[in-house]
Amino acid sequence: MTKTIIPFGPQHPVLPEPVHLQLTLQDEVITEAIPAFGYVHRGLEKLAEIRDFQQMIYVVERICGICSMIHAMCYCQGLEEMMGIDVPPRARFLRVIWSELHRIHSHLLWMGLFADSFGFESLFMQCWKIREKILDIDEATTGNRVVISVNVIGGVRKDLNAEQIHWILSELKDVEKETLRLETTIMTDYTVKKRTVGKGVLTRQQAYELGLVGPVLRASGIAQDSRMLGYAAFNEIDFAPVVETDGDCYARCKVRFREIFQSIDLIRQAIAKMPDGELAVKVKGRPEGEVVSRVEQPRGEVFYYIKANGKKNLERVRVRTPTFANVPALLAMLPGMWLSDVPVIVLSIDPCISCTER
Amino acid sequence: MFEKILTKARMLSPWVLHFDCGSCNGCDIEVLACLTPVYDLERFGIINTGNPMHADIFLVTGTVNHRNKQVLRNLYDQIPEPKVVVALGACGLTGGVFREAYNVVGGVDKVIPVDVYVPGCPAKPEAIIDGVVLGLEKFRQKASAMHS
Amino acid sequence: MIVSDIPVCPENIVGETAKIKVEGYRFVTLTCVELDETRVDVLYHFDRDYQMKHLRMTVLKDTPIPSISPVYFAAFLVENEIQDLFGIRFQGLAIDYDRTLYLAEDVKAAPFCKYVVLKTSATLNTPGENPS
Amino acid sequence: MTGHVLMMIVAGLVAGPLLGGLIAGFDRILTARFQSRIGPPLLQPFYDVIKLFGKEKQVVNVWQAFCANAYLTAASISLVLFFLRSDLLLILFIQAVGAVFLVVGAFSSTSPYSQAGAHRELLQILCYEPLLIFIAVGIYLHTGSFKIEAVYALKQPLLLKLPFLFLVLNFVLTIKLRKSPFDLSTSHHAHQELVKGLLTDYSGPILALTEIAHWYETVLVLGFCSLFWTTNPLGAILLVGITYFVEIWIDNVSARMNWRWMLGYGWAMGITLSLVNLVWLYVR
Amino acid sequence: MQTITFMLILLPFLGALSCYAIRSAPVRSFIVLSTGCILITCSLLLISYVPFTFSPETVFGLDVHGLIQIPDFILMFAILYYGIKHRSILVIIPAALQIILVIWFEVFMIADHPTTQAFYCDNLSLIMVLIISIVGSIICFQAIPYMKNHEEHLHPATSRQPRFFFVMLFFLGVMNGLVLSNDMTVIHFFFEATTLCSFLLIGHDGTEIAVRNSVRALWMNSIGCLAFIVSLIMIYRNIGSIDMQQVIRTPAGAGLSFLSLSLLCFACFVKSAQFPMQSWLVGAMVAPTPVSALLHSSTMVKVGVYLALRLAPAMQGSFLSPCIAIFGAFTFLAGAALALGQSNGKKVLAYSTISNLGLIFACAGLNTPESMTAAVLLIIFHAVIKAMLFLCVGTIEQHIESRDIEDMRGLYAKMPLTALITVMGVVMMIMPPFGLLLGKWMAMEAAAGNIFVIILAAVGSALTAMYWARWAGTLMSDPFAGIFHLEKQPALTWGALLSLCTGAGILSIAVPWIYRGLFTAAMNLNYAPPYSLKNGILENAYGVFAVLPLCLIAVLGFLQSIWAVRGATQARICPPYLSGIHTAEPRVFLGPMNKLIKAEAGNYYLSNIFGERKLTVWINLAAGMLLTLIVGGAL
Amino acid sequence: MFTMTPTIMRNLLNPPATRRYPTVVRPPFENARGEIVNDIQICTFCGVCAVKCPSQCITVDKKSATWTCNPFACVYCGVCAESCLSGSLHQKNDYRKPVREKTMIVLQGEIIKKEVKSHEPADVPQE
Repeated sequence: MTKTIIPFGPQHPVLPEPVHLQLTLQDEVITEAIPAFGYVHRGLEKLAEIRDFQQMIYVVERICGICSMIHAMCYCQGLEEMMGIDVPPRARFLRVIWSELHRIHSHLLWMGLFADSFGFESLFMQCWKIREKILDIDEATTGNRVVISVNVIGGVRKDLNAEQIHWILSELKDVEKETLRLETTIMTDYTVKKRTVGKGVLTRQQAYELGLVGPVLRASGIAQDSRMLGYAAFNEIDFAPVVETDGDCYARCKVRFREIFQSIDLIRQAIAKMPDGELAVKVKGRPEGEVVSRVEQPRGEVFYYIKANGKKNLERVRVRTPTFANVPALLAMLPGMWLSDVPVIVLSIDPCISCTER
Repeated sequence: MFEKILTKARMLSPWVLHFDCGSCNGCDIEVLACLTPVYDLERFGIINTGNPMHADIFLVTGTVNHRNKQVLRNLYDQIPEPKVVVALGACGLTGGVFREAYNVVGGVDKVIPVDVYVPGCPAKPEAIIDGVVLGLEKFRQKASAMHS
Repeated sequence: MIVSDIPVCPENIVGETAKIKVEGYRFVTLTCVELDETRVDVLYHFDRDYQMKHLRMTVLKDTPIPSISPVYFAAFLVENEIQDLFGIRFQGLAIDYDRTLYLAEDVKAAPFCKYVVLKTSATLNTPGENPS
Repeated sequence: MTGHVLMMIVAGLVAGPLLGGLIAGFDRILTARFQSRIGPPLLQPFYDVIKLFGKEKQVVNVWQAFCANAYLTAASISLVLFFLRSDLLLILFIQAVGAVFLVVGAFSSTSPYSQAGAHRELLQILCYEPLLIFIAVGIYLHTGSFKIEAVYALKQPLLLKLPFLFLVLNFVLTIKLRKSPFDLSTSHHAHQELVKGLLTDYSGPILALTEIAHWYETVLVLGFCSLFWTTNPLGAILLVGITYFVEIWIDNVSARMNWRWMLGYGWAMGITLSLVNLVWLYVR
Repeated sequence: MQTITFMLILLPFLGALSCYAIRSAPVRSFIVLSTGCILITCSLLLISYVPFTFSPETVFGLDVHGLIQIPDFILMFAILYYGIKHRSILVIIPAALQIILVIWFEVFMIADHPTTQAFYCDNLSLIMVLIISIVGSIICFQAIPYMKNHEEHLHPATSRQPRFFFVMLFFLGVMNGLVLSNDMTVIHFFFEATTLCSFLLIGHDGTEIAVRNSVRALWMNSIGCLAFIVSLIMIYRNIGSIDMQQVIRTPAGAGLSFLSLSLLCFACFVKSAQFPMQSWLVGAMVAPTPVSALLHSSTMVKVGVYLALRLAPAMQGSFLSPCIAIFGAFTFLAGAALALGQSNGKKVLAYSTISNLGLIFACAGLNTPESMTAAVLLIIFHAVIKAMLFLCVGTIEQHIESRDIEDMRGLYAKMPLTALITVMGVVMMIMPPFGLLLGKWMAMEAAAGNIFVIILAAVGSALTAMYWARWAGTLMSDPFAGIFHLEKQPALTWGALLSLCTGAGILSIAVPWIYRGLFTAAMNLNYAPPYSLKNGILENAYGVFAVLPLCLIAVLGFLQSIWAVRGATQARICPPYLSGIHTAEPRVFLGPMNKLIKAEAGNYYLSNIFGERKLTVWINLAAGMLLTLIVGGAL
Repeated sequence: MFTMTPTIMRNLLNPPATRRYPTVVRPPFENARGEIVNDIQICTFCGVCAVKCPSQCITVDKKSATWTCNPFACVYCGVCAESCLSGSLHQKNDYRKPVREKTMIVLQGEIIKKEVKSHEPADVPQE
């Protein structure tokens, strides 16, 4: 039989990031997919040797421009645990607010890219139009649209005043309303369902054994959400992981879509419960020891391993990002699918290659 | 006469190829944000072609590393003249915060000639628009140099 | 803080992992830390219901380690990564990138080992040329 | 007589790029407005094409130049024949020549993207070509002739007699205009799995030729549309306008499908609708 | 006139015998060349005599009919012998039955032999003669270098070329005899002779598969012959004549039974390899390519459609006619669908032949002046272009040792001229203003009144365009590598390819004149000229095809495009898009694990939908049902 | 099918969401982190900014009283401005404009005679 070998990426318009998939097709049906990485690999874990542990916050923040704040939060939490620092309550609630804002903007961004992957351009535009509101909140409160740099070890750098909180709540109301309008399209549209339902199915068993994380895992029916660990202020807020059971691209889409509303709700709760107080405590001494830190990113659980030996520079920083854990799922999902499903399936794990390769 | 129309058309229809050359996604999503309703680059006739063969302006984000430097060069070579390279963000200009990392070659200009530098981390959409507009000036010069 | 870790050695790692899998743990990742010139620590992290379990294995750099990717397929990626970055070899990988996962031909050195000379700044400044 | 023929030839040759470009510009503005954007100026397609002519000539295979020229020639001739009110089937066949040459040009590059795009285009041709023939046959069954002239001689709009075939034509139109859900082989926005599909390796002036040829084809298929209301020029314009608006609307409210769906759905719906309409005409 | 007729029939026999007797390669080449040249001259001379009919005087008290009886029996016993030799019960039964029937018919039924005109030639026959003599001879010429190469490749113990050329030349005579005869028993004899020729040539290579396929062809065609003789007997019983002209003047139903006609049609279907009897033709592709070109595309399979066209007037107005139209249209669609699923170049050609013959049958079935014109045009152009394509594939096969389309990817870089000629052939198969498409256009317009036929034909024609375009594209699929060098080929191969190519082109331009010639006094009986011809524009009440203006534009467009290509050769040559990881090597990219990987682009053969295994069963079933309807309905 | 219709129709009937950027410029947010400026008159060349900068894009030479910044390596985190002891460094709320050529910002201040309490030496990487 004839076969087609397509180099999918590193430069490819449906994958904004450089990753390569060597696809072997037969009449557009995939028989083999081999990924290749290394186009974004910078080796920034190694930078810990030449940047001190405070500067590393800004380096790990730039692992990924979409969930930058959460990377920094995870890193700071790890060091705080290692150094025995108690973060002030207000700072913990502020971290919840900003991290959930990041989740909303990330999910909206993903929703747009996902729509674009199956050629639904107006849906893409709509999602990104809504997303701009979140970016405005970010910029107004922290000074930057994307890489917001609010975390420091021991707390946060910026505060929200009453006026800003009021504005955020009203903006969120708009976002909620606008997003809700897209519900029928994302959840029920014939063409959307045709392109997503039954594509890239992962059973509960498969998803668990592949070590998947985040919405991909939750779409396969497993209620695993690292926020349940109760870091930051999540132990003081009510929520339950969003779970779907179909395990296909459609289910992943539904999980993320529902999580947008969950996040809006979490922000409202956090704002309601946020106490007054300091933003950060002063850091004394230098870190020493070994620590593991986990938080939930929009894409799933991010895992930090930090080892320090009392010097200014850390001994080892190891980051296992959610996409890194989800990549094996691609290898399980792609064979047997169609070429036109490749973008849909690849985007359904919400890949962040710069996270994966660091 | 035709020359004049051509120059005008060139200024009004710059097609863009965006290549993420190892960026953290910050600049990439800002580039994409430029295409979306709030910034709407298509007002200037800009289309994100995603294909070097059709592009006029090459938007590069991110640090160059050892694996993708050849990709960058290949793509640059595939763009037909006249063409303009716009490097975005701290990483694309110098390597930014990752300059000293072991797998980083540096800014885009280490591999291909860059015409416009857009600073920022990430570069704001307004800055990207400014950068493209600045690139167009260069584009006009290159085009007239090509004809003469 | 990592408080409890179970020491393992290359001989029993695959068996231990298989046991952990039977217990219903989810594979999280591997971490490799260089200890000194000859030894590295390889940590295996697993998770069940938000509780983590860590295995610690101290090995010599030049000894191949049995891969756990036959047990947890997902481990192939991180094992390949460690191969690239530390120069350690894993045996029995589900997909073996043969130390080309991240690094291009021109940087074949294992960059995370401190005893490898980093690129000099002179080579950094020659545009478009291979620094090797 | 000869004067009239000459005039029509010139009209066809000029109308294609002029109308086609304007329609494309209007299309882009309307699409942008649907997406809450401002969109490019109306004349943007012309700027694009002129610019492309000024680009460096760069080819992957010299046959692309041949094929692009052949595509343009065939597309323009088919429009001229339409203006001359010639034979419908003949126009369809000539239009197919252009489409096939475009595909062969894409095949001549070894990029798998271009090749896969070419295959998809062939499948698209496979999908719409029979449907177009059914429309011609429907017109024949009603007017007793394949000549467009006969349509203009009708006292009653064709739409009343061939409503289902008009739906089929809209279906074809969506494929032909490369609109979602059928923008499989290539699309105006390149964010698809095939980069730019069969246009991947066409560039510069050669790409401009294919763009102009596409305008000719757009005008031609919209011309077919206008045949369904020939009794009144206003009616024709209105019908074409509404049809085109509907096309853009469909483009904006649907995702891209795969070719399997296109073939299955297209043939099932197209052939059923055509058959109903044809049998109806036949029995009457 | 008589001399020419005899020359056309008997000269090939002489040539064949001397080829067999004189075992010297140069002499054999000379004989083949001279025979071919004389045949071509004779066939051209024949044009001025058409129409004519005559019966030669008796020889030893026997007329042609009697003369033919002896070889007829030899032939039937030969088939029986081969059936016994290959232990094929399927051959033995029809052969034996045939012998019995022929003896019964000849001895008991037509003891007092009715007077018939032995030879008859009208425009239809003339066209067939021209095709056989000119295209057939050209194919024989090309066979000279081809077979030389073929044997060098196979190394047989003794050269089988004498036998090969014996059969080839013999076959030309047989074919000429068939189309010029008027006596149906004589036609039957020649009909049978083509079967034997085909059998011998398919099995030429002597491999196991060749033998198996040749036996299959033999039994299928024997059944066809059996149907022929049965129908002959019935016709004779009905109207007491075996004169073809008399038969077709008798309207069906009035005197002539439907069953006899439908059986005759069945014989035609078998000979033209219509579904469900297509497998012999597909299997015949194991033969050396000149055989495929000569027998299985341009001439022998045309016998079926030729007879169907002959019989068409008799069927006018009867239910048989639309049935055949639908059957033909169905074959057109089914053949195209199967061709789409093939990657073997010769199989594509085989299925496309079946498909085109189906379209001609559909035209015969539609039975209007337009459709008859279409059928004639289709016969002419299909014969020329298909022969050319077969020869191209043969040439290519000897060069790249594969007949798979996938292996022909980028052939343009290796064999530029052959690839170009092949592409030209493809273009002429599917594009206006070339004759084949003109014929298709006429067929479509004629079919518009019949919903079933038009739907089948419309879908089929789209499928046709798809597989041809795919092939043409594959041939050109290569990065441009500067100036190309013409490949080396024997002069006879070039001559054959180029003459067929230019011939098809010139004939396309000459269509208005052909059309005019077709409807001089000689075109069959009831058909009035369907189109008016003005300024090279064919027009009737409901359609218009501007032949000459379009040809003019095509030529201009071609020249302009060539000029564009010349311009493009100065352009920058750029590697194809491979997501930015192409290397200096064409088509190679740097893939995972730093490996160099060749980007491949296999064609879509859609084997899940159009695969041979999947479709054949259903198509055969449907065709079988249609056929039962035709034959059964006649009972 | 067609479920997106209400949304796109609303878009069509309402004015577009586009900010007409070059013609209409939205005022930047108050505390947006933009371009770095150093009021060299006040600068004490203490070098804190150079030490703290995660991107290591600032070099301070106390002897010659030069403050050098590579604005193209700056990541606009604002750490330098926050940690500036003298208050000479601050961030504008507008972004840095694109340029054709890369140039370093080199600011020459007055050489201060008085010894300032020395800080840790700048951790300059191998480069």
